[in-house]
Amino acid sequence: MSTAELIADDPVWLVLVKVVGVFAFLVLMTLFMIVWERKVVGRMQQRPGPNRNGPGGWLQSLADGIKLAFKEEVRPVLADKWVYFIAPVIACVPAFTAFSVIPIGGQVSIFGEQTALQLVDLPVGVLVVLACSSIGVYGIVLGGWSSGSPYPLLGALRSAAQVISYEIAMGLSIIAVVMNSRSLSTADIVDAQTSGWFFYLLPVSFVIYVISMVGETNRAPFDLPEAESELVGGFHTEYSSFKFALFFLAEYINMVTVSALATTLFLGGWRFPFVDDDHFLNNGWLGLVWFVLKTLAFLFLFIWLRGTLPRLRYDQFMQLGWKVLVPIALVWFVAVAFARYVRTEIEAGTLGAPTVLAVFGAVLAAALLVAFLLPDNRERVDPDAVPVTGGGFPVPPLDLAVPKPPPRRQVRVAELPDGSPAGSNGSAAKEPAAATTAKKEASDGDA
Amino acid sequence: MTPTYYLLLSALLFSIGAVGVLVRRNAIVVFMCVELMLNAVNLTLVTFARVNGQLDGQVMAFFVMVVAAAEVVVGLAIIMAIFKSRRSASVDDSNLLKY
Amino acid sequence: MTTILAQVERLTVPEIDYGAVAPVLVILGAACVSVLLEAFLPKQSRWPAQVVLTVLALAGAAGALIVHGGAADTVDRGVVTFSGAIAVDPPVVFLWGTLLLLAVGSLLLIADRSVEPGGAFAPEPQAGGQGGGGGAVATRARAVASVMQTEVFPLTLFALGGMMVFVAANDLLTMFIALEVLSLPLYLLCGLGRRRRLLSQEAAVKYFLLGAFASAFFLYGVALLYGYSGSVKLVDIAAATAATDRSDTLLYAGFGLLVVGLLFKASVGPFHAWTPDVYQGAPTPVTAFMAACTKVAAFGGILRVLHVAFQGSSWEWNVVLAVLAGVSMVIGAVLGLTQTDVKRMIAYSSVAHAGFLLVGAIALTPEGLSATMFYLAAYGFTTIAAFGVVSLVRNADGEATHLSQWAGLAKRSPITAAVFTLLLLALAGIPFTSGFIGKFVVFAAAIDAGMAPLVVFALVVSAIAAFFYLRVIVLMYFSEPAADGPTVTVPGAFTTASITLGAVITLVLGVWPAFALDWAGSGQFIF
Amino acid sequence: MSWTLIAMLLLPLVGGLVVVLLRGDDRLAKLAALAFSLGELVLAGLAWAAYEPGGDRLQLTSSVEWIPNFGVHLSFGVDGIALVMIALIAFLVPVVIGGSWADKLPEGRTAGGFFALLLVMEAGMVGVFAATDVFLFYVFFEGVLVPMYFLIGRFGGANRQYAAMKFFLYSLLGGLVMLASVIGLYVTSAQTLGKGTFDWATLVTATREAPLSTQIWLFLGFFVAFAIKAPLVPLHTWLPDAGAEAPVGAGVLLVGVLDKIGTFGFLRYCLPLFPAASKELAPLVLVLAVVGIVYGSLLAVGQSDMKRFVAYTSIAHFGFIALGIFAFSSQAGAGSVLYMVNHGISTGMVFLVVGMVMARGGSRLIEDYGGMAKLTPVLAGLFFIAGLSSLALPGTSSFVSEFLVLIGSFPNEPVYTVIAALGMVLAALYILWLYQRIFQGPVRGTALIGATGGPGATTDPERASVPDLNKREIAVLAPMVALILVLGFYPKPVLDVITPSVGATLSEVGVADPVAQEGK
Amino acid sequence: MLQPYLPLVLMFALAAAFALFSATIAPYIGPRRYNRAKMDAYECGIEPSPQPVVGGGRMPIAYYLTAMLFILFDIEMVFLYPFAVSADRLGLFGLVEIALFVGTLGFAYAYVWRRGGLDWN
Repeated sequence: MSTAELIADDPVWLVLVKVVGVFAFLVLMTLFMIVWERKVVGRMQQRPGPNRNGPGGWLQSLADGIKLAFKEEVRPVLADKWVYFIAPVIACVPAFTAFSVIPIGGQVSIFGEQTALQLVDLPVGVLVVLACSSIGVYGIVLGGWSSGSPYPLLGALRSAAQVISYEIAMGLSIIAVVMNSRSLSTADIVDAQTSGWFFYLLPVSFVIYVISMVGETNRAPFDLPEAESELVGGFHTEYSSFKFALFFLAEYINMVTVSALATTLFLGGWRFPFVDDDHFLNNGWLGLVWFVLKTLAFLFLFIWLRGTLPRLRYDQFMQLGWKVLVPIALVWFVAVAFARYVRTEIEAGTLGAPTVLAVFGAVLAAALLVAFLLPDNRERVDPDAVPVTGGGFPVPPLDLAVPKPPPRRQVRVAELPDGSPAGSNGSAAKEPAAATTAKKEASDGDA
Repeated sequence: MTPTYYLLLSALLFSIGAVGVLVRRNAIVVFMCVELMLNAVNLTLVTFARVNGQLDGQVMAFFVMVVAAAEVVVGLAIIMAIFKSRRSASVDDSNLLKY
Repeated sequence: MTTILAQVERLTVPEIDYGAVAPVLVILGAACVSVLLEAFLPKQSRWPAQVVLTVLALAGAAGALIVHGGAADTVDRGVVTFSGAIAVDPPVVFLWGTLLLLAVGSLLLIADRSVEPGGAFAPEPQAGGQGGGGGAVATRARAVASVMQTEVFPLTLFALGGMMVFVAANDLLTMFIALEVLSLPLYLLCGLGRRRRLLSQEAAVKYFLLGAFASAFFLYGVALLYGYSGSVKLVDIAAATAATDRSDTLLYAGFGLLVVGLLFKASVGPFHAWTPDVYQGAPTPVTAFMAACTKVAAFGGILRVLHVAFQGSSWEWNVVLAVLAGVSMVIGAVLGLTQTDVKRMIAYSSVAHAGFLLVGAIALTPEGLSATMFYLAAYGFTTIAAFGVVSLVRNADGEATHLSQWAGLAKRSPITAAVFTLLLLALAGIPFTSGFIGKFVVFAAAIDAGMAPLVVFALVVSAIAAFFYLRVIVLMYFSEPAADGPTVTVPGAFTTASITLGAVITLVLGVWPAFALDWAGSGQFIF
Repeated sequence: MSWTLIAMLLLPLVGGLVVVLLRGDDRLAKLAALAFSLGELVLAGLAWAAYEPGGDRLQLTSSVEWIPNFGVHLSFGVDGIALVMIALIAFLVPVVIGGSWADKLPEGRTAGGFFALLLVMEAGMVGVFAATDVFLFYVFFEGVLVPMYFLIGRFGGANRQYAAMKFFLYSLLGGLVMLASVIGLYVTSAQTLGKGTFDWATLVTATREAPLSTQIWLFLGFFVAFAIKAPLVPLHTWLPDAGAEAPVGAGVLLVGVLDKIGTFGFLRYCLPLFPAASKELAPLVLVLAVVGIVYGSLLAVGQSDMKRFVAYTSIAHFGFIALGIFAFSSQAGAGSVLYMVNHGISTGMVFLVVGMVMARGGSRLIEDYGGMAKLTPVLAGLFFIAGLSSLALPGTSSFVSEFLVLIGSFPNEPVYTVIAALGMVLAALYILWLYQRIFQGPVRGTALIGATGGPGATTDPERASVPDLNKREIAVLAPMVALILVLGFYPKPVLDVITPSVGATLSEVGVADPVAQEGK
Repeated sequence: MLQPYLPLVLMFALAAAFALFSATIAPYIGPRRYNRAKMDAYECGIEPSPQPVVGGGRMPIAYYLTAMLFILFDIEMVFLYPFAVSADRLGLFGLVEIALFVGTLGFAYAYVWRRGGLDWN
């Protein structure tokens, strides 16, 4: 009985239980992650980290969360009201939804009902995760855009560019997994790894996935969207109170999700290594434990990276994504496809002209390599780079008579209430700065 | 779950897109309306594929998506170019070619 | 799930007749190589390399076409390949040949760097500078000095490839893809003008938005027809129209939307709104390419769709299309009268011609097919040469397209004026030019198909349309040249060759059309 | 396979090319043009000699396949009617070239271009008359517009652009309507014969079986084109403009030959191809013809512009020709054809002398002249002869033809004939009055006084600035006078050629000899 | 037919309800002590420079380029996934086709790369 069929029988109450369970799991993981991160990073920096609230300081993040909820909400006057309101929701909802397809355990019995520890098993499970992460980008972009402030806008753009760039590499790396498991269903992928985990069968895919999952979640060393030194707080600079918390939640849930997906795709999901399916270690509820452990390992990787690596410069970051990860992923994909074909043919004993195919593959790989690698060598000497990447802002030509925009398009300037500008300046600007710093402290445990 | 509803929805979306193209003045919004029309078509295709019990319609939807993407790329490039030149994306401002 | 997998299990490798589709493969392959040349060659050597590649590609495609077109099975019936998606039959061979020849003509114009120093296209953006600054002094100075953007070559080749697939597409999905493949590069090409950047870009935006709008209509039509017949293959749709138990609403709605999309591409009025703007704004070589090749491709598609898929239901719709043809002629002729810009005038003329072509296309007879194709070829060459001439008449700001600037041109440059006169007479349909024979064969087919009133109407309209061609002749020959009038640039070898090609074919098809008529009439669509 | 007609077609074309290449040297170009036109005249003589009156319906035939897809042939041949028209062209062109030898052309135009266009037009007109393939006929019919268009537009008077455009559009419109009929003819033949053809002789047998309604529609298509060309009354308005603005030489060819294509077309195409429709619609044509006669004459009386005057007289004359054709009698038919020839000569001559008057006075307005006979007696005399011929005085050639038309028409159409006879009276009025106004009485009018230096200064030595005809001009007019007189007294050679063809045409219509029937 | 998606929808609903609820109540449970400076856009403590209305602001073009590239590659993946699922059944034909597909994309990729489309300066 396949996982999908198991789950399909679920009565509604069981579905509701699972939904609430997953929801609670994610929220708990978030709360845990925040404290854990601060503690681990603290250790790495030879300081204790949070240790006051609750036993061992483990309730620190809960306290922070409650505090956030009761803070004053400030919405800038220039913000686009509705988009500003909906952006954190858009960021948050897909983050929860994406996790639904992750198999977190094997077949179990809940109140007598045989089911699998997975909310839903879809034939397109992996695509659901990718789709949700794509939709999540809207939350970021809209949040930055609607704030009506330059820093969030830039942060949002950076963030979006980053997420979509690394999504390509991530998607390409997953394809090899899909090819080996012949299914997009997450449960099927886990099942396909009973004979061997994909992280060593498909090492290149694994590495690319891990790198791009860090990029995808805007985490250090790829946390450019919120680079404090450049962009204050990034896309959520103008957010406060609960809305800020939602963004924050979304980010951490995304981390959990991509880690869980990594577990599913490459580490055999909830299965214990080296044992049969019937072994007691692969019992359904125990699978939950293995799954959480593996996921935590990935999460620890996130923290570890954050604690050790400096932030990349933006061009280095994009270069890594577009010029290294994507081409390698493409070549790897073709190579895997080729290898699988050859293997299938050999198994079937029908490989007619192996030499021809080998040559074909070699030529193809060589051509692709040339196509991808050659340009870089001459990059510096090429004088005619497309200038759009240069100045950044479009600059009108010197003598261009710009057509007068129609009246309703007239640019509205921030309308500040009248007052003596000089007098209000100092005190006025101080407060938001302080507020943001406070928010920042809440998020960065080691600040 | 009669397919009629899906067809009606897609026709509605298509009409919204078409009307949008005709009444909106911002090139990008017009363009988005076109995309809406294409996606309405996708819905139709998939519905018919379901009705006919075939895969063809779904495969076609893939192709339509590709085409839509290519259109996005080309369209944005053109709109950006004109935006760079005249700092406005309003179709109304493009009046050099009035009859 | 199981059904889907079952279908996949059944997958059989489609038979592909590489010989038959070789011309398309050559063109598309060359386009890809052309992209690589853009990527890897240093700036100075791109232009010559692209020209050589393009010439080789066209020659190769033509060679492949001749080899295949000469084969006995093509002449007799043709080949359906790519699991029925592509049909290479005698009409397609004719249209491919026409397209390739027309492409030679327009590519010569596109490649020319003598008329406008550096070519008619936007220069390479300079490092650190702003590329498309609209008419800035600095930009203009640079524009004169620098070489052109050689991306036009791959774009043109892609568009050409799309056109070739479009006329050969035997199912609507392939047709749609081909439609986009031919359109998207054209949108870009329109915006690449070196002179009058704003105008050029505006043309591109308009063309793009309206084009995308129209292709959405086309696509919705495809979807509805798919719902109607359960397939997008033309032959299946034809079979479905023969059956009686299907929803006619879907058929009519689908057909209507489909045809709107097609007519838009063919710039048949009232779907012509883009034509004058785009013709005027686009760089003239592109306009030539667009006017000639797109028309051929669009009508090639229309012919195939009407002949193959909707012949059975023709009595339902041919009155509608006949009315549209009439409307198109009237719009073209009447609005053409009021134009003051040569390019716009030719654009309206193309709208009128689209009406004439549609008359031939809805005569669903073998004669109508061959006549329409002949007309297409005739019109294409005339148009290319006409735009070639337009590109020669220049003043300090670039092309002098305002009609008043053409006054007394015969005195400044008798040969240019004479050639243009020939072309205008051909457009007007005066005997001894291809235009006359084209009109004749189309109208003969239409009368034969019982559309005599429409033909009489068309003839009256063509008399009206003749007025605005004559007006240009009057200006060139009978008016005194203005003191600060434009000069006629001495064209380089490329433009000369292109104009000569167009003019000679215009004349040859007018005097000795038999071979082309034979070729056009050598066979029927297969499916 | 006879090469005569083909040579006649090609010679002027080659001539046109040569002349255009020589246009740098005015004199050489003119000489070349004259030589080629005389060569054409010689060829016409050969053709005339080779033609056997009473022989085959079409003679001197030749045929080559042109567009096999549509059964189009390059086939040429003449019957008597076409032969005399071709001869008329061949005669008129050298005369016109001589007459235009010293024309003042608009600035920037060369005589070479003018003569080249004349020669090209000659070729086109020969083609029109010699074509025996309907498609080919149509091609020439339209093609001949182009050189005429340029002749008027480039070398014409002040309002030439308007006139050229009007001329072209009228003719083109007619031509396109005819094209519909040509195609219809083809389709009809395809339905009757199984394979479409454009061969005139075949079509004659094929279309008479067609139902009357089809015939009428096809007839109307042809008729409109020819009625515009000929010009019959409601469609005539282009002719006064074109005639007035055209340079004299082109004007002679325009009214002398080009317009005859219309009446020729009636005879060659309308009647034999659609006999039933012709008979059905004859009353319509006759009304138009008679209205044309009266209307043209009346307007001619009222004209103040000499060239428009000539154009309006032509409209009246074409009324006569059309009357003769659609009266369906052999006498009237032969008269009409003869009238076509004579009108070409006499009106051509009127045009030429008017041109000579204008060359001296520089004005087209009649009121600018007066008493010119005193200054230029020879011109006055020749003008008078031309005028008399135009009003069909007995003894001039026109008399014979007009008489034949009226005699032949009367038995069939007495009413129309009587009204038409009124036209003769009017003709006498307008011609003589014109002559009187220009040449009689004391010298007056701004054109002459301006030229002579003052009113009544007839004895002034400067009077020499209004010279009489020079040798060239006399040489140009002499053959015309001769022809007018010869044909006036001895029209038999021409009639011999014409009559059998007219008879054959009428028998194709199915009217054996109405005059004889009337006698029964 | 949509039965398998029900849990997904429920999850979505729960998350949406939670997020919407949180976002809605936020202004009401917190203190409200507004002042003018708080409502301004944040610009590091200096008086905010005049900004165009949201969305009308300038955006570096490189982002558009990235977005376009993303669209293209994302669409490419749309085709690669179905291929990947059924790669084994498609055999040599599928392999050649997908190699051609990737290769064609590679041409464009090389072009963009070579012409500096992937550079951020």
